[in-house]
Amino acid sequence: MTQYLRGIYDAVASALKGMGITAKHVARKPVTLQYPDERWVLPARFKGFIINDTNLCDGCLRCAKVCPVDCIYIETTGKGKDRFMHRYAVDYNKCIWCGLCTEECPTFACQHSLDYDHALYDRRRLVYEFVDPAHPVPCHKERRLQMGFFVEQVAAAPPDPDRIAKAPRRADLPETAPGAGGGEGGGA
Amino acid sequence: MEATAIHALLQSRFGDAVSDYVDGFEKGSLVAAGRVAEIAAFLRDDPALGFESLMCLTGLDWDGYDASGKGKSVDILGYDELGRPQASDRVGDGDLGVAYALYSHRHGHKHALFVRVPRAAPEVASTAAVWPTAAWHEREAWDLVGIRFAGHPDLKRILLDEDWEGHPLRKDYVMPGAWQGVPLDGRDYAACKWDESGVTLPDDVKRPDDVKQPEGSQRPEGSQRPESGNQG
Amino acid sequence: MSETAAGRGWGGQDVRRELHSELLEINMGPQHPATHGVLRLLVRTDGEIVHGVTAHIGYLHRCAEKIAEGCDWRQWMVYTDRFDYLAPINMNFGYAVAVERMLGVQVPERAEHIRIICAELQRIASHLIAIGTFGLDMGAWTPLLYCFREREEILNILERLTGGRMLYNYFDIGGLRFDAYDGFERDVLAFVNIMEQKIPEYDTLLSYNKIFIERTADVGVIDLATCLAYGCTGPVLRGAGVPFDCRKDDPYSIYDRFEFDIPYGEGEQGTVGDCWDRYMVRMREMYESCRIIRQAVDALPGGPVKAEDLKKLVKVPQGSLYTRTESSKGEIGYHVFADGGSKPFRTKVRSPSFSNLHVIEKVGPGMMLSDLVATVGSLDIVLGEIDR
Amino acid sequence: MTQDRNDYVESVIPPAGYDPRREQCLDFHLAEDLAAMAGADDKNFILTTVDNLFDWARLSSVWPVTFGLACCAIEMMAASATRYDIDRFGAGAFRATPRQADLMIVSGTVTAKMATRLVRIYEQMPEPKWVVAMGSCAIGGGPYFKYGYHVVKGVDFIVPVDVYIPGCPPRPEVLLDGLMRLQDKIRGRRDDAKPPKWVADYARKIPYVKR
Repeated sequence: MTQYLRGIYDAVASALKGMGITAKHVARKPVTLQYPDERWVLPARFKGFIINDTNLCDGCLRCAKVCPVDCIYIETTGKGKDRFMHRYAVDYNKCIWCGLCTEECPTFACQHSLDYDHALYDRRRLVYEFVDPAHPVPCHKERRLQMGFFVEQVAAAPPDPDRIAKAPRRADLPETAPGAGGGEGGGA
Repeated sequence: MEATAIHALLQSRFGDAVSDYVDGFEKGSLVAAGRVAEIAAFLRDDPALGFESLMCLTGLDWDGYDASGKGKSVDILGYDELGRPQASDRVGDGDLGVAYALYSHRHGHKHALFVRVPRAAPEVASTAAVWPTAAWHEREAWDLVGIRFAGHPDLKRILLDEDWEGHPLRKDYVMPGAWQGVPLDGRDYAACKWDESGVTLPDDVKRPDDVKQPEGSQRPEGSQRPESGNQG
Repeated sequence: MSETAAGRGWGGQDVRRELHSELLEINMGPQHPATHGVLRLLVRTDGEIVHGVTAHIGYLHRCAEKIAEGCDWRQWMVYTDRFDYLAPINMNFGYAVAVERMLGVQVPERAEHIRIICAELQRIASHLIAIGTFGLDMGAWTPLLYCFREREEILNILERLTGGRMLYNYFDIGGLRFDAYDGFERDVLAFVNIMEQKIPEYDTLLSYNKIFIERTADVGVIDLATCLAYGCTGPVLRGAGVPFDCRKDDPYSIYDRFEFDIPYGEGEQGTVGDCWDRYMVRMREMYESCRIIRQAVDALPGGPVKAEDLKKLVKVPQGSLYTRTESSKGEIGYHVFADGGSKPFRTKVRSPSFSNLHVIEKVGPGMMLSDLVATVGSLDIVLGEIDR
Repeated sequence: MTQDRNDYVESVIPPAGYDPRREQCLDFHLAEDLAAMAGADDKNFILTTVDNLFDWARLSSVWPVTFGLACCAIEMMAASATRYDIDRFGAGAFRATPRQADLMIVSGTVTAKMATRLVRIYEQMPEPKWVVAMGSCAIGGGPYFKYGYHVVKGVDFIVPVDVYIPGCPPRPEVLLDGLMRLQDKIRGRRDDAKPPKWVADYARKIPYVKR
């Protein structure tokens, strides 16, 4: 009988102790993120959607080869200076955000963006095309120079994972976004 | 105990059943498929050996293994870019095999056993009575590689369903297109039709109405398969 | 317990005959809140008492071993992430160690230290989920929320480190993909300081709660002989009273440099090897992980994080090796067969939960149905790893 | 949580203009969608209002079924836990039975064996019901596309899917985003036609490349 009562006492006492801990949290600042209004501060290395800067891409196919799930489709024609890239697509039906392609890219063309929240209604739109088929991108450096593409070499240094953090902040950037207009993606 | 000593002990005890000493990254013995169970029982019960734990049991398909060490083994078949199963007319050959990794908590030593069986009649004596944990590992080896274990208490598929065709980890396995009305191949979804509810609908896709009662109902009466019970 | 198993009531009468009850086969899962994923337990029961359990697995069989034969050594690392998605780093660790041993690569010191910090952080994160969901199985909702709160902190650190929130792909063969960020040590130490204060809170909330003890002590006892026979490892084996841990007994990486204890079940609240013991082993392991992390952070050297003499396309020499490491669930082993090429010839994953779950068929009969839930919860299985 | 805010770059890069040609290139199904959206205008006023009321009720209490498959299920749990608190959208009541639920979040790889069960669970849900495919595996087989002999290459081959959530696994925020998209859809609004944010991001050029 005493054991029985003792058990009841223990149960109530330990439950109360637990509730005490919970009670401590009442006055705490809530940790909930008010998502659509307030966003999580992403780290510099965050692996978001892949973006390919076709101005820099020389169509070397390394990203497509290293991809474990074969989600990068690249189509090129021609050879040498006349090599053109007709298609650079990332299939998000397969992509697993592993970061192998961006690590491999010698020209920093293929990068992870910081964008991640993009739910949609049509799965077909998950194949992201980066090259306009009407305007294939020249792969060779000289040809790109000729056609007015941007070809500054940034590939010498090994990839720095903190590069995004070291980048100028938005406030430091000029008001009009550089390169939003001409030269982009298409031909000269 | 050294692996060579274990091998010598096994050889003196079992004679022909223990053939070669395997000296690679892991040390072990190549043993005869039919006598694995007795060898296993000896390995467990002998006080000097004391292998009370089976760490791992691996079923293998040696088809296309490049013995010269150049790594020119055969490529396996998969689905192509649009999800259609790839086909090939190559016929698999080469042995199947089982590898056991043993560990003794008592003595802290390891040993490996290797078994090779012909592809036509892959049968190995079951060690499930010696190490109960082998029961599931052997079921897995049967399921994925297709090695039969003689004397296994309940040898049936474990990961795949009972009516699955083929053994996927064989090197010549051709990917299935569908199973019980469930499409397993990919579709060219860019070419799919667009429904107003926002669903991509390939022409030959099974809608839920077609896949109704996908199992259970099709099974013969009185079968021991319990899946049909109590789900609906 | 054994009496009721035979269908006898507490008074000794044959309950089943009196009630005209028959054995009933019910499915627990694959969609069931208490099965921790898509496990299906086929329970033969007589109302409350379980007379037989059959585990049906394979509902998450994702063909990873087949895929291993199709991609090269480095690429398969991303699939190891997805085995135990609660502790991906531990899975990566095992695979990396397996391949490095076959290659004979020396991993740089800094990489080894960061690896161990990550692995132990991940172990804590995994145990937090184990404890939280175990509490949930026992009807305690609040601890789950606290556990997730602390886990989020770990995920924050790992996200800053690797760029991935849950699946990281951070380990590479021969080291790490990239170095730690500035302030990594500070973040880790700050977390460890908080974590060590939080563990007593969990103890008060859950471990020594009378109701929780009643639900878990003396329940689901798995004794040592069963553990060894069924190949149970990790907290299940340690809960049965054996301080066996691959980190100590089959050392890999640089775990032999650190001081830590192996907690094991002593039957404090009931029998040795009951659910409470297994639970408590995890709780105490979090302390030990904190200790290891402190030592690793203190000893963190500078230098490279990748072995330099390694080519991009790894080619592993011919041979086979079984390598095991200690994940949060137990012994994760990779039995790797290589034929000298750039692709693994065959890779078998010996997953801890696979063996740990098998034992439920042995210990299940004779339990009450609710105790079965407790036992499955205390085994802390992850289906991604069982089915692979 | 916030003390290190300055150490990290902002999560959102605001859209700073994008090339319309890019939009054309990306949204190759734009016209179909616009046509689908333009459809439902010829209804009776009162009935429309009642329908709106019902829709409002439905979208404010979308109850998902407890249906975790794989890795993404953990993120689904995280979304229902403290930090992301899915209850703010009225979708926190995870029901253990499909008969009380109207949303199925397919969170993880759908294998052949599970697909039959998934269809059964879907059938058990009362109308109206919605399906969200969460993560690469559920959307289209994901990493298991090439050699996945046991994996269904997209859950939309077996049940109709309303919203796709890319990610592997998606962050909990993306699940919430998907939930809001689903609410939009219940409301009858589908503004998927606008180009994703990252397009703007792309057009703005990557900040760490000097131009």
